[in-house]
Amino acid sequence: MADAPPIGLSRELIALRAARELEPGSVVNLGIGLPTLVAGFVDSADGIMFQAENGILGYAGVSESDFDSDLINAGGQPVDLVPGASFFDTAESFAMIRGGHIDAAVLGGLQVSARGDLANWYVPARGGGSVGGAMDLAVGARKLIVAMAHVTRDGEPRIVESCEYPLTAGRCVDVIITDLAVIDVRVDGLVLRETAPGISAEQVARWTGAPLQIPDVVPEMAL
Amino acid sequence: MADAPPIGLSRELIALRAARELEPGSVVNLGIGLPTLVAGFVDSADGIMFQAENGILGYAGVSESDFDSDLINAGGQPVDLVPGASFFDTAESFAMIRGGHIDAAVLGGLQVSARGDLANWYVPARGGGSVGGAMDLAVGARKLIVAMAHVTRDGEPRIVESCEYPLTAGRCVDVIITDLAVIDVRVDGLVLRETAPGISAEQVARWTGAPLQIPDVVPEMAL
Amino acid sequence: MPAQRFDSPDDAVADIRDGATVLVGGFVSAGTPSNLIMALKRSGRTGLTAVANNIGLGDLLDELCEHRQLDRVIGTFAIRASGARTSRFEAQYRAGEAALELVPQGTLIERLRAGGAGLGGVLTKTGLGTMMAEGKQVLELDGEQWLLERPLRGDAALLKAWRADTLGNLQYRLAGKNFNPVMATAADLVIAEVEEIVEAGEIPPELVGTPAVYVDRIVQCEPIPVRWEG
Amino acid sequence: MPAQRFDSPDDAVADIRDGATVLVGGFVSAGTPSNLIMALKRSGRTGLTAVANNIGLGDLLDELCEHRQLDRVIGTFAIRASGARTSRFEAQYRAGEAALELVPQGTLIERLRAGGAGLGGVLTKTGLGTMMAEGKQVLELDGEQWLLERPLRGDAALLKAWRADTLGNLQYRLAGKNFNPVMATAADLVIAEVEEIVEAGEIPPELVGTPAVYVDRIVQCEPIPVRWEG
Repeated sequence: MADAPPIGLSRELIALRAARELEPGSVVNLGIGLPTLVAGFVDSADGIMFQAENGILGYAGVSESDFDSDLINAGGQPVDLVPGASFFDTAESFAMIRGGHIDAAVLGGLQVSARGDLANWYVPARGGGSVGGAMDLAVGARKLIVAMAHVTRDGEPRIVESCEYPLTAGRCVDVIITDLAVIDVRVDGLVLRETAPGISAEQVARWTGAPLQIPDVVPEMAL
Repeated sequence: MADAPPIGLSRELIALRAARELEPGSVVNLGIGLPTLVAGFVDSADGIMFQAENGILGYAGVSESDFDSDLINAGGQPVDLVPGASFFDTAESFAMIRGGHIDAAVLGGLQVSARGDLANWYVPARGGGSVGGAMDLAVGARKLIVAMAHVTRDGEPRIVESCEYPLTAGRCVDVIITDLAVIDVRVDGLVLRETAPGISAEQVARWTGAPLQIPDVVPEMAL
Repeated sequence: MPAQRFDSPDDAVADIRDGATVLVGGFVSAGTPSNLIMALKRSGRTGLTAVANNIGLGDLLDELCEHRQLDRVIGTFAIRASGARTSRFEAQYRAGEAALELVPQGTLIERLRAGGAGLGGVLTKTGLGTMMAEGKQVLELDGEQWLLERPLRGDAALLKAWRADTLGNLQYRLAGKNFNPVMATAADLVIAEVEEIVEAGEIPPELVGTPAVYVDRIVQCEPIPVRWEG
Repeated sequence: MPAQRFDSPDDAVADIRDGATVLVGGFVSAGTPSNLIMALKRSGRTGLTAVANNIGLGDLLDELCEHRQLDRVIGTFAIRASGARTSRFEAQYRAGEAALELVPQGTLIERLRAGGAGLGGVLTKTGLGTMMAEGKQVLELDGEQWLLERPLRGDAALLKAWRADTLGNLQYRLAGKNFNPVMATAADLVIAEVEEIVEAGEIPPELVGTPAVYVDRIVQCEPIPVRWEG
């Protein structure tokens, strides 16, 4: 792979596109890192309730005001609340997550396989790992959206036939949103749904490490 | 058994004697029926906290004031609260009970065996049964006090070699308090600790359906 | 989704089907959804399984037996050992017209919690060596025995809270929580009767007993007073 | 028994022994018992196992690594994939001087809950088919697979709440609950640092987050501000 991957969406625009994927009125958990940005791109009129696994239902996004050490999201960032928010302990929070009460989760990814396996918690070269609530969310969220860069810094595809990195959970991903494309994970494999502005379906396929079904018409993302 | 059992303590005095068995500052659950009366006989200076499995820690006893349908003990009776009371749901309540956080429970009994098995929830002749929290309390309370009449209405011993009625739990009873006696359940069997006023150790043994160790000196209950 | 607000308890329970398993919150008089129970009675649905702490202890659940709507009760208090004040349910149970699955109270709530929290079961010492263990799997782990109890869920849950906000957050008062918060997690359709509906934000976040995510329908009702007379 | 009131966090943790397993409440900056952690550091105890959501994320738990007091951490966040801002713990982990048992957050809290609630284990789908399932029992029940996770308890628990009353009831503020209420149930000795101690009855019964029965010791401390800078 001597050629360089195309320049796609910024992290912010990936987050914006992921935000568009959320249903009005739904309850959504956002992973640490890029997914956290999603909260900044939802329309408050849509009534989306963000859940933080440390015990909040109904935070509005990262707070611009003073830091209160007791009012943070799962990434440790200060947050504001929406009217109708509630607090609870970790046991209740994960009962909510694992019991299937979260409509959607947006998580980061290291690799996603053609059948929807997710690896996002352990980099073998670094070891140890930090798992947080990722495995619980991958198993428990009704819809799992992975938001990530399409390729690694070294230009290797992150969407692969089979994950080499240790799994977070098997067959859990529903949608992959990257700087290049929106890809649905279906029972019969990966299907290209949208491309980023200026990116062709062929380019997406070129930088995807697994078979990708390309419908006759693939619209460009509306951003 | 043509002779009649002796007249022992009233229900109220059994409850009073059971109340004396409770440690100051302890957390205690009272079963339905006779055990409920125990709350009326503790000294409030002793700081005993009564737990009701429907979700109260720190009720003072049956209330004499207006009935509030949301403020009842496990027997459905209205209760008053002590300062420092708290409310919680049934899951938390039984985590407290089964996790070994209740210092003592006072339960009624149908039969208690020589090795401390308790039967108190199911009368075969009636069937069906009502178990409530009895099995959980029998397993979870650190100290289990059974307060009951020494014999049945037909004059049959309730303290037996082996329970005929279906068990609540095995090897769970620590102390039996009846209208005739206080009996400890030890690893080597039943030991008479106190007799009711006017009742002899021999009378207690006569109406007990299992071997009863009688120490040289058996004091009369101080009531 | 925000909870849907209904004007009458009858409308709120109208699509519960014959044969449904219905979780019913409350403990005797506390936190008991009496209006929803009576609406279910008026609906005429039959073949129901009720999961509730108690039946026939001053609660109105026994009303569902007047026209034999209950096929089965899963609960902790049903047939009183004393024989005092027998219930309609008891008569139907004795006639073989209604079944009873008696469950220890701590096991009942943990089975419901497992059903709502995505857990596969409960490992407890409660019931070991008793009739409750008959036919159930016992696991030996590090030399200790544990009874395996399976999760329990309902097609619908009928709850009672003090207040709801328009999103569906529920606030309980005093000992009104009991089974309600866990049952809210363990049914496909969760219906709460409340004494008052307020705007989102009026219930302080620390006082929300059931977060809105669990609640599908709310209906404001004047509470029906009930009391156990022993 | 009513909770015992201590004047200093050092006195409150003084009898935690070398080799103890210590549950540490908090989530990054929220509800984190920083004064008790620093007192444990000053105590010089070694060979400790810390059970905590995170280490080295702006919390002060990493301070226990300065003099190698931790043999082992059981937690969910420890080694950051990004490699940014490595912790003392990470260095000791890489040098083989400290062990790490990484546990999914939902599994960690349920294992602690089982330890505190007298349950024999947790049956979960989380971790099935992953490294987390290695060496663990998988149960098949009605055709579904469940990973069996075992209960977890501590010799001591260090908690942070907003207020305590003299009996030991704890009130949390905002998202300060997190791991604290469950850890309160799962240790032999439960010590809470609080910002204020009030008379029994001053915390409304509805706002008690940890009932007094669980709390052995309370100590009033000025909170140490901590923050995760990412």
